[in-house]
Amino acid sequence: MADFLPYIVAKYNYWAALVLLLIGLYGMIAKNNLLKKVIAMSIFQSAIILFYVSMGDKKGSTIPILLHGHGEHGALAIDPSQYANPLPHVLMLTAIVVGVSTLGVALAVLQKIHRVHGTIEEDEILESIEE
Amino acid sequence: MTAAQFPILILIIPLLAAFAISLFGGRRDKLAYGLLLAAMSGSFYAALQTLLLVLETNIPIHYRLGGWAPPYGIELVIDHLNAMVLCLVSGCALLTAIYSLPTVRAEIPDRIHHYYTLYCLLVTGLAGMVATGDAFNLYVLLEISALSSYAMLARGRGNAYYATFKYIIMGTIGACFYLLGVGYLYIKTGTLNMADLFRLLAEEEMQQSITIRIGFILIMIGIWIKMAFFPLHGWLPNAYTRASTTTSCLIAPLMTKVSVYIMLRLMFSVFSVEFVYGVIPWHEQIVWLASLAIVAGSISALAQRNLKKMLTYIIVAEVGYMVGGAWLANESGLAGTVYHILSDALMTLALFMAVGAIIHKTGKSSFAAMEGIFRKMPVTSAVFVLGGFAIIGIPPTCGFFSKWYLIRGGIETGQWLFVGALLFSSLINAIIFFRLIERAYFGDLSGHGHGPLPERDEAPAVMLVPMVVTAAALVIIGLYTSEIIGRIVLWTIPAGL
Amino acid sequence: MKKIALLITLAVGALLILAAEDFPRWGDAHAPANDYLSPYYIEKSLEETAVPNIVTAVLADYRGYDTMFETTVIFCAGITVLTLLRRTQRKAPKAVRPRPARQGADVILQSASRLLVPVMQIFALYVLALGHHSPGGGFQAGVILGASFILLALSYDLKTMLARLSENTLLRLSALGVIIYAGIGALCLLLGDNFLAYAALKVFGFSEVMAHSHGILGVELGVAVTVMAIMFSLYVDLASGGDLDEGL
Amino acid sequence: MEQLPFLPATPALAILVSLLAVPCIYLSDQRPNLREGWTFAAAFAKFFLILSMAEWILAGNTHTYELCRILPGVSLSFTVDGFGMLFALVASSLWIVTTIYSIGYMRGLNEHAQTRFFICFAVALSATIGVAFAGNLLTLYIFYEILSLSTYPLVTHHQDEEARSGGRKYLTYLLSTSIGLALPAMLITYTLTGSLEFTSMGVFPADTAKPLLTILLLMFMFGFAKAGLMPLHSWLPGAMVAPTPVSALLHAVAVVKVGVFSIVRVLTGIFGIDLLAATSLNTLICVIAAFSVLVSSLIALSQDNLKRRLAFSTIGQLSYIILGAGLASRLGVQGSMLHIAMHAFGKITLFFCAGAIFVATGKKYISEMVGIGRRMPVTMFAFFVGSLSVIGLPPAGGLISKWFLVLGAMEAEMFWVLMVYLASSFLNAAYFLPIVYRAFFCSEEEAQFERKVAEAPLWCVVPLVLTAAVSVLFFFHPQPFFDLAVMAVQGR
Repeated sequence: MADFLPYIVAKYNYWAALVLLLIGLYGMIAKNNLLKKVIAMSIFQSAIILFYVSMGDKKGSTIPILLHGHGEHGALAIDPSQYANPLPHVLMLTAIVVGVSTLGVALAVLQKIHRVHGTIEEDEILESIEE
Repeated sequence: MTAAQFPILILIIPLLAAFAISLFGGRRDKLAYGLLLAAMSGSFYAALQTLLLVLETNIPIHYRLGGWAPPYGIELVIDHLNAMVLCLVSGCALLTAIYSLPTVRAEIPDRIHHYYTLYCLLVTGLAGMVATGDAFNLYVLLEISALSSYAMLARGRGNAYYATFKYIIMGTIGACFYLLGVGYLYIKTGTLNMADLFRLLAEEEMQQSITIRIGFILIMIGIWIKMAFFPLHGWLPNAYTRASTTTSCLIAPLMTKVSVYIMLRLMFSVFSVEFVYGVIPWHEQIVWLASLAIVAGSISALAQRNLKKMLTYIIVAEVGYMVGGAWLANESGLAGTVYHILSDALMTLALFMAVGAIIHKTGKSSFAAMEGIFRKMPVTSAVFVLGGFAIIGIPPTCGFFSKWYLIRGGIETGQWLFVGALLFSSLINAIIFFRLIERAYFGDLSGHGHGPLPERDEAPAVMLVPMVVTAAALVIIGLYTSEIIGRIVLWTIPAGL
Repeated sequence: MKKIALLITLAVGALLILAAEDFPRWGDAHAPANDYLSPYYIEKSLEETAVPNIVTAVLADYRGYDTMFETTVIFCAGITVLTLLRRTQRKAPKAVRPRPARQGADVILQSASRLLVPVMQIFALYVLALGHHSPGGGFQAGVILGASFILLALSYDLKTMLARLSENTLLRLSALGVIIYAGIGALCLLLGDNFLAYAALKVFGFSEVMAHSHGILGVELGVAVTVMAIMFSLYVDLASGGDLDEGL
Repeated sequence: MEQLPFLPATPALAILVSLLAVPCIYLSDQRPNLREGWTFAAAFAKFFLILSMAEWILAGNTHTYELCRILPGVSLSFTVDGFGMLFALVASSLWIVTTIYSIGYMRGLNEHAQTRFFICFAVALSATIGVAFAGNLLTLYIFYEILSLSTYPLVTHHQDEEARSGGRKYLTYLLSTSIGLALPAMLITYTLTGSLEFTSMGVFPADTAKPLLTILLLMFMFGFAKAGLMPLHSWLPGAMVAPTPVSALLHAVAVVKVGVFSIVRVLTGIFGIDLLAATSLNTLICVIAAFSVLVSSLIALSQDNLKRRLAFSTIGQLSYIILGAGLASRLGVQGSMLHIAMHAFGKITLFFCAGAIFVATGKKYISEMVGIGRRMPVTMFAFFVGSLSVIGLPPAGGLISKWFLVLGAMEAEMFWVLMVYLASSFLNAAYFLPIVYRAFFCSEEEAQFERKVAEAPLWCVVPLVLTAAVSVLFFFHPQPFFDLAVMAVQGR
């Protein structure tokens, strides 16, 4: 038990992402309302983004933009431990964009479904398909 | 520009063509069509040149994007395996592009140029996934191909929206699992380049790390969802059945095959033989699952009364072939899988094209459409028959030889369940296709063949030519099996197997 | 269904909890993720690309290939939504519209947005231009620009806005942005270097490092144009259900 | 090495020549005479190509031609040896005769889709010769499958409900056995031994486990279901819905003999006679084949449809051949190879007769043929000669092969097999001779035909007289086939 708490605390960024991820996953599978599924999908993607970004963090570091970046100081010694890891940020910028795009497409399809079936409840759609 | 630039041209030509079509294609359909053909031909030419280059030197081509050395920049790595798959992707895309115009005009009344834009983007995405040597770049391209395929599938015949929506949800779960898995690899290794990951993951500490193992499992599940591996296949049949003809001709042969390629790539270029078959002790169980996939897919296909839906279930079974072959953990099985990527894509393409032409001409997609087709559309039905023979695995079509290797792999490892499943599915396929051929041949159930004969009403030449080419390829590739196995497939077998 | 979903979720959860066992501590500067590639980027980006904002440098140069496809993804989403929702020949008029019709013009709203929009747009250009030195860049600028148009469309109405920025223009702009990006890459190709290797741009008289810097600016511009156009186009299509008659 | 007196690629050409005729036949769809001209040209070309190799083979040589390496380690190759040559000669010479006959038959009945008929026939013959010359098991399997598929349109030629169910049964039996049994057996063999070449020593190492060998043996024997071994025989009577030329050539010669040929090839070339004898697996083969011989003969007795009776007789005769190979003695194998040729000529005569009767009178049932000898004396005399050959009575070729089979049984000291041969010969006589007897000798009131000679068209009668004559000729002059069979056996 004594080891357990530090273990939990040491990775709490991860636990937060995990909880969000599971909420999203559950929602995507279980929800009957398609719009809620889309929302869950967004939560799911955000959880992964959170996970990535948090792993690039370093204690006591700042954003990855070089201080004194211009002028004659430019080439002065740079200490990598001062700056957060830029790579996860880059990756997640891409992932955010992908997420937004997927969301847009999903919403468009959803509008179409609503127009065709008159509902966005999954069970009602299935009924109307069977008819 | 030199020969060294061919790898990137495979992707860039369709990409730029996509924008060109969206800008200028709106004026006339023919212009959009012409641009599409030009782009696909260019891409195919570049892919062929790349393949020849690889075959000549037998060394993988590394192409540094932006000139940055990996692992800092992104690179394309083209070896025997993906050179072959690239040719396959661009070749199938070219054939489908030629084939597309009549059906697209009939089924997609407006905004053909946007449809063709998406077509190009999809091809770019698929080719990019195959060519890349970077795990995260793979994700981005996966999403491009996914998004464009959502759009193409949704513009299907009748009510395709609900099926597409399910596909979006499943596809996103798959892609996110993959992304999460890559995150796990990144957190332990700090790199995203595949070769670099391979080097770092070979270390003893990494081999034992539970994070890496679970990362691997997540990646595999993600890819399996994407390739519709049983029991994660639920989204595929509905989505593909309702798609328009050209869409299904493009997506059905390529999507699952590219996913299988990605699985192989990740198994052997990111992880290693020892890790995949040694550290993860489940390869036997996965082969059992694959056998189940084959049996379930075949039986479901047998139960269908709609041509396209039947074909989609055959795809589910074929995915089982390839996953099973890859996890047999021996050379024959893997060679069979790689060869089956090639042959299955072509036979699926031939069948979807033939069925598309039949639907185009008869307006029906149920089995009733097949009645008397032999007289009405002799060439189309010949293609259909040949494609069916390849699926059943009748020599000398290429389907026989891939099955040959897969069964041999099963026998060598003693996976009798898998061998049985393969034979079972061959028999079921034989029943399925001969039932259809019988209908096509005899015509109306009550007729005696001496009544008035149906008029000959063949599909237009633009549809026939690619169909015939594909069907011919089935036999030609079958006859050149030994060449293909020797010069390409055996090079893809990782060391240590 | 709910039970199955719960079961799957719990199984995945258990798997992910297990995976956490040999994670590095949060914020550990010497975790592999922070210790392998990132020091190179942090130390070398200024030297090699003259861009102090490391994220920008990595985004648009080291991993510029990713970003090009990311822009393509947006373009693709725009086209997708458009093809899904828009039909040139509509067969049946739309069913019951849940939205109440707008009564008259809202003076306060319109005046405020007229004041705000120029500021937003200038700020967007600033964000774009200063992406090298501070948080910002093509995506951010594009989103702000897009937001300014959406604001206009909200406070006036969709038709007024579309009269100024028509659907076709939006489409052309969105394609144009990606063409700028891919075109710069292809230009490098034509100049004899690899795709997206900005160093080739030094034929225009820059030093190699500055060629990288300008190359990055160029592609950021492309990104901004596409993102702006697609942002607004997504809004237009989704808000009007594809009819382009009235917005929210 | 001596100079080859023919092109090295001749075996491949002999196979291809009828495929080359296919487009020609297709294009001359509207001109029947030209179309049949192409078929004749192909048939003669094929026959002479094969004949050109015969002398070389008879001189005791074999010839191998490798077309391409289709898989690493296995090539698409053709080997011409005594056994293959024997079979190829029989099949190709009978194709010429059958072509003459089918022209008479098809035009006589004004059948539909004749072009398709001739195309499929040409493809089927290609496949048959391919099997005959196959240099390894994979090549054999490939042509075996092509034969199954190309004959399907022939079986279902009439396109009615009966043809449909016959065709369905045909494919179900042939495909499911070849895919389900022969293919895995071949793959297991390849995995175990790494070779699919036919060698007289067999490919299996001497220490292969006997249960495994037994299973493989059974898989091969039943996998090549074209041989009609019971209980996988019922496709053959079903396939009798086909037009008679098809039944005659394919179901008396090409298809069924391909099945038997494949089994004998596998027994002699993959297992090796010595291995079979050493592990006494040959007894198993004999038991299965003997069962088939007796049961099918008994069933044949009860059939009233002439073609069905002939079909069951064929099943029995095919099992003779397997039984001969199963004796695992030199003379037995020799006899079974000879029987392929002898039975082919005898049985094709019988089928031709059945077809001629159908063309001339429209009768199918034996009970309706009382006194038919008055009307069609030539046909029924040929029928008599054919029956003699199948029963194994002088002066017809059937006696020769049966003689060697019996000698083989004695050499192998399996006297019960001898009894089987004798018993079945009696049964053969019992189901054939009454037909002939009733055709000629019956009282006036029983006779269903008038005393007026009205034979089938000349195109039909000439071939059947020809084959009957050849059957008799073989009795007096069996030398070439005899030599080929001796060589095929001594090759080991």
